[in-house]
Amino acid sequence: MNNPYLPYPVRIAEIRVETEDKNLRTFKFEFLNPGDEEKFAYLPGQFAELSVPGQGEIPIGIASSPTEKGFVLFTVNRVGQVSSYMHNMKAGDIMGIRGPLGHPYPLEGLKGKNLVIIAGGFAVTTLRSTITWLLEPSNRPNYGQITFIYGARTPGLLLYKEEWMAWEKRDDINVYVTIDREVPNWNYRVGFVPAVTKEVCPPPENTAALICGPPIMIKFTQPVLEDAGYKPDNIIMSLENRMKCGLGICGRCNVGPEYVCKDGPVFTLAQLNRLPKEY
Amino acid sequence: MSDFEPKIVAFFCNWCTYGAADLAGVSRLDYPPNFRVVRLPCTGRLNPKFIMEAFKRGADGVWISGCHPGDCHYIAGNYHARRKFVLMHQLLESIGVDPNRLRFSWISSAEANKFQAMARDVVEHVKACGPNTTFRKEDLKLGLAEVA
Amino acid sequence: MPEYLVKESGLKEFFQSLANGRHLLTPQGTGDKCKLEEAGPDKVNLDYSNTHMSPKSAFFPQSENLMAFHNKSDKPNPFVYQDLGDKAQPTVIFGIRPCDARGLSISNRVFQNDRFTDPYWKGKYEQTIKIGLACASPSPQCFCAAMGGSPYGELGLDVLAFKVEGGLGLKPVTAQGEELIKQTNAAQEDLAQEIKKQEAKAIEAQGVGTDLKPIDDKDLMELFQDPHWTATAENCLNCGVCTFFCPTCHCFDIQDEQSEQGGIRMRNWDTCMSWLFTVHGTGHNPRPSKTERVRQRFMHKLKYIPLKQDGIRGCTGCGRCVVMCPVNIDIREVALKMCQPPAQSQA
Amino acid sequence: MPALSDINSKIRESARKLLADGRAEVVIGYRQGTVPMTTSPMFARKPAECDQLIWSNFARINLANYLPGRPGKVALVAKGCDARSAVGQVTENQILKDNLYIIGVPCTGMIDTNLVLAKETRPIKELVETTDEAITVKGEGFSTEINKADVLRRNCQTCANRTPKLADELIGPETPGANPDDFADIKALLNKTPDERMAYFKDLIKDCLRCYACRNACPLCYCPICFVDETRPQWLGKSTDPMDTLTFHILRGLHCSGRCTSCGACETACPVNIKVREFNRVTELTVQNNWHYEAGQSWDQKPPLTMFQTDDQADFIK
Repeated sequence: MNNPYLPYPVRIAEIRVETEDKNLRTFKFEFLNPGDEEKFAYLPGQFAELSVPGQGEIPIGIASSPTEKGFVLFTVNRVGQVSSYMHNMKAGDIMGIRGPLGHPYPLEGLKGKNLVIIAGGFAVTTLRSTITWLLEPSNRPNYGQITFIYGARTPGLLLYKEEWMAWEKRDDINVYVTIDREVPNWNYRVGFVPAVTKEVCPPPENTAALICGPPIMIKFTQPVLEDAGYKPDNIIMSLENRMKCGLGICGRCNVGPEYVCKDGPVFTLAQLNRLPKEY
Repeated sequence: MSDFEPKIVAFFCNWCTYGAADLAGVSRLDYPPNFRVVRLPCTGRLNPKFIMEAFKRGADGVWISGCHPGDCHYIAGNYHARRKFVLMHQLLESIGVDPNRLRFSWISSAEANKFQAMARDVVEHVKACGPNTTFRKEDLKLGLAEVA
Repeated sequence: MPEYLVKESGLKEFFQSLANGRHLLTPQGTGDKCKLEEAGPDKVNLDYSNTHMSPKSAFFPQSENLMAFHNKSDKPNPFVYQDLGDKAQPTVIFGIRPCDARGLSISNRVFQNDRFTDPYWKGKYEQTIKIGLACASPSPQCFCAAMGGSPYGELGLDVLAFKVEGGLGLKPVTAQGEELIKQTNAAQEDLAQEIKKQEAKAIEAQGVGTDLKPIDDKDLMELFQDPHWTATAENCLNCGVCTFFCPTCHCFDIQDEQSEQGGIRMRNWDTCMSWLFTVHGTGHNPRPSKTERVRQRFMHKLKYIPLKQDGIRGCTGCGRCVVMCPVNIDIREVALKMCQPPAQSQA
Repeated sequence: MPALSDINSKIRESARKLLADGRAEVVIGYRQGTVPMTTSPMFARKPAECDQLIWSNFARINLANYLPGRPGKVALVAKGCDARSAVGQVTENQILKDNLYIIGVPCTGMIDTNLVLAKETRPIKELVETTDEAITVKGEGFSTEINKADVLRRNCQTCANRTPKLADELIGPETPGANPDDFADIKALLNKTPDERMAYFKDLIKDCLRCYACRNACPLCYCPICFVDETRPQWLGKSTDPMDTLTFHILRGLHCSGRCTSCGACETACPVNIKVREFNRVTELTVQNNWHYEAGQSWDQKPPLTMFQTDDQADFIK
């Protein structure tokens, strides 16, 4: 029987420092055992438990897209024991990943729709996965207009710079990158995500919004979308809670009867409106 | 047991015993190397959980040393610490920790000779106690063939 | 399936034959010392109200090693976690009260949920034959009937045993249970009417309590937002006793520990009463005070689990939390508050 | 000693008056528990609610536990030990003295349910009578009278402070204290070998579930984050490892030293009947021997670990 607690062993292939405060690093993992990559078949929006032997596990959204073969990417913020330990690990070190866990963004059901993708800070990870997947030539024709709004406090805290700069040059995605306050030599937008959203978000007809960001951003962006006429069914969010098992068993990540790990982390606003705000 | 070399965790006040250890070294005073020193700003900083952590992880002895009463860099840190020491000493002894495993001393930064003597005394007594087998966390049984 | 009877004189032989190469756990000791333990078949206590702790630890130990790794670079697979297995062994447990058996079946649907199967639980659950002992005489804290169970309930059991004049009646519930009974000295005997009679009497003695249907009917958010929770939680100490003793509490923490040669990953019982249970890495806590945590526990038992498990309540009425709670928070009183319209529940 | 019912009515009368006068916004007392031999803490805010307040042989939990950080004026129904805990909390600045009103109940000791269950091992269904001398418990086919003196909690057997001397009012006449704890068993223990002592304490806590009910029931344990819940670093493993468990009890013993009033709430709360107080008794003995201090005996004394004398004795420090 497949043991869902047992991580797939992986080797750290590459570590990239993402932000100027060095608190975010992107880890590129390669599976040690042939065949594990197929078993780890995932879709954008899912997460995995990163397992450091002897230290513990942390649930992290998958930043790579299933269209990128041969590796998986995770961007990890230095917060607790495991993530701090990971920040001191080197390329070549062995650890584990367990998953994929949770449900992906419902991209299959969103076919034919316009998408507005709103990200704040380092919560952009699974949305990077989503956009990479959407821009794949075999997937792109299935969707309408794609708008990407991405904000961070300062330019140095924006992740995946090369990628969004490349997306910006394309004509099949509208990219709006913003920072909180004006700084010299900044050629993109200045202002908070809700304000930018208000200005650039497409009309709600046949459009769905995917949002991932800090609670304060979500708190102020959600009314902007609702005012613009977005239905709660079409506002799709990804939640976070403290997790351990990732399998809907250990009991701590529940929001009402739903486990963020097993039944989420992706919920529509319509679903969340019927649930306690315990996240 | 004669070749038993104990592991001793030492908590030294930065302003006195730590300096005494330095001076002993500079003065080429010979003392046993069984200590892993943790430098504290003052013995008043010593939380009882530090002692427990040391023993739990298998230390054979713990040695705590600070400034003589009245000489505290922070005026009263070691007076407060002294009361805590009385409690820790009494409680751990009552629970069955050999008092020779938990030692306290006052050594000023000038007392390199006292440091040397005390270091020898601590090691000698911990050696006499033998390895710490009862007041520590047991080694994990991994249950793996590779390290059976 | 037909019922069976073991005469009082044959009880020792019966327990011996139950073991038959398997581990046999039976109720041992009296009062709050009563435990399900492996011991001689002649010391089985059949007059206990219930075991001190629920039988969940036989399937879900308080601390269980899941996997291990070693750090020897010259050996195969360094730093790779390897499964330590479920350590399940063929076992018979005699003397699980019907409330606790019901609890096991509820936990079983969590450990083997719609998406994942917990192999450590599954192995032990499937290798254990569960023989219940019906409760002819309820204790003051008993309320299984009010929660939809019965002192003679069969859910989660392979065999239901019940005391009869001069011996022990046995009612097989599953084929596995019947198979086991056939290997013992129990003889077929028609006791169907006897069980019905005893069950009716036992339920009457317990008193059915108030109908808790209003909780099922009320909307989740209405129950959640009800103002009574502050008062309900006010005397809670936020210890974890209720959760540790509860037959359906299944929450755990996963922890890694290291040694010189490697390390293990283990799981330990955890409790939703703890601040640490839900606190985020950022310091934000979705359930920051005891009010939210107490609400979580009762909502989980009485609303969330029924929503997820076809209406079956997550409390089985064993009453352990009622007795063990240092401040006697009684889930029956809480359930009544949840039943009331908001205006009255504040009083 | 007045009958329990007289005490009940006096507590209620006092509580009603305090609420009506605005002297207290809430009266913290006991109400009848829902199963035999239990009480439950209750918070009376309206005079009508005061009718539920009771006194009992089972009023064991220390209600001072609910005081730290509580805003507003509060009245507390308290035994001798509980009142001392409340006084201790005032000296530790956990609650303002002006906000606290102690309804002191001279106590005659509380009953240890575990001792009752040891005396009457058959399933008890009902507590039919409870007086200051004896209780009668009933089960199927039996009714047993048990002398209160035989089933008193250990801490109550050696309680010299049964009357809450610093209470704002006393419900009924003072009660005589028992002979104080002479720590004879602790002293005897010290005469054993270290290995025997270690074995004794390890055996004492072998059933510990790490539920922390002792900590949570303790009026001294009000730290916002307990050391067992600290994660960086994490001082204690979360399994039932004996050394981790022992560490918890040792450190809790140290944290409570010079502050414990032997109220026994920890032992009452313990679901597996561990004599948790043994650790506190060792430290209390040390505190009494060295600094002649007893917690909660005056409003203005400073706890021994917040102060020092320049000539404190500590011969073991070389």
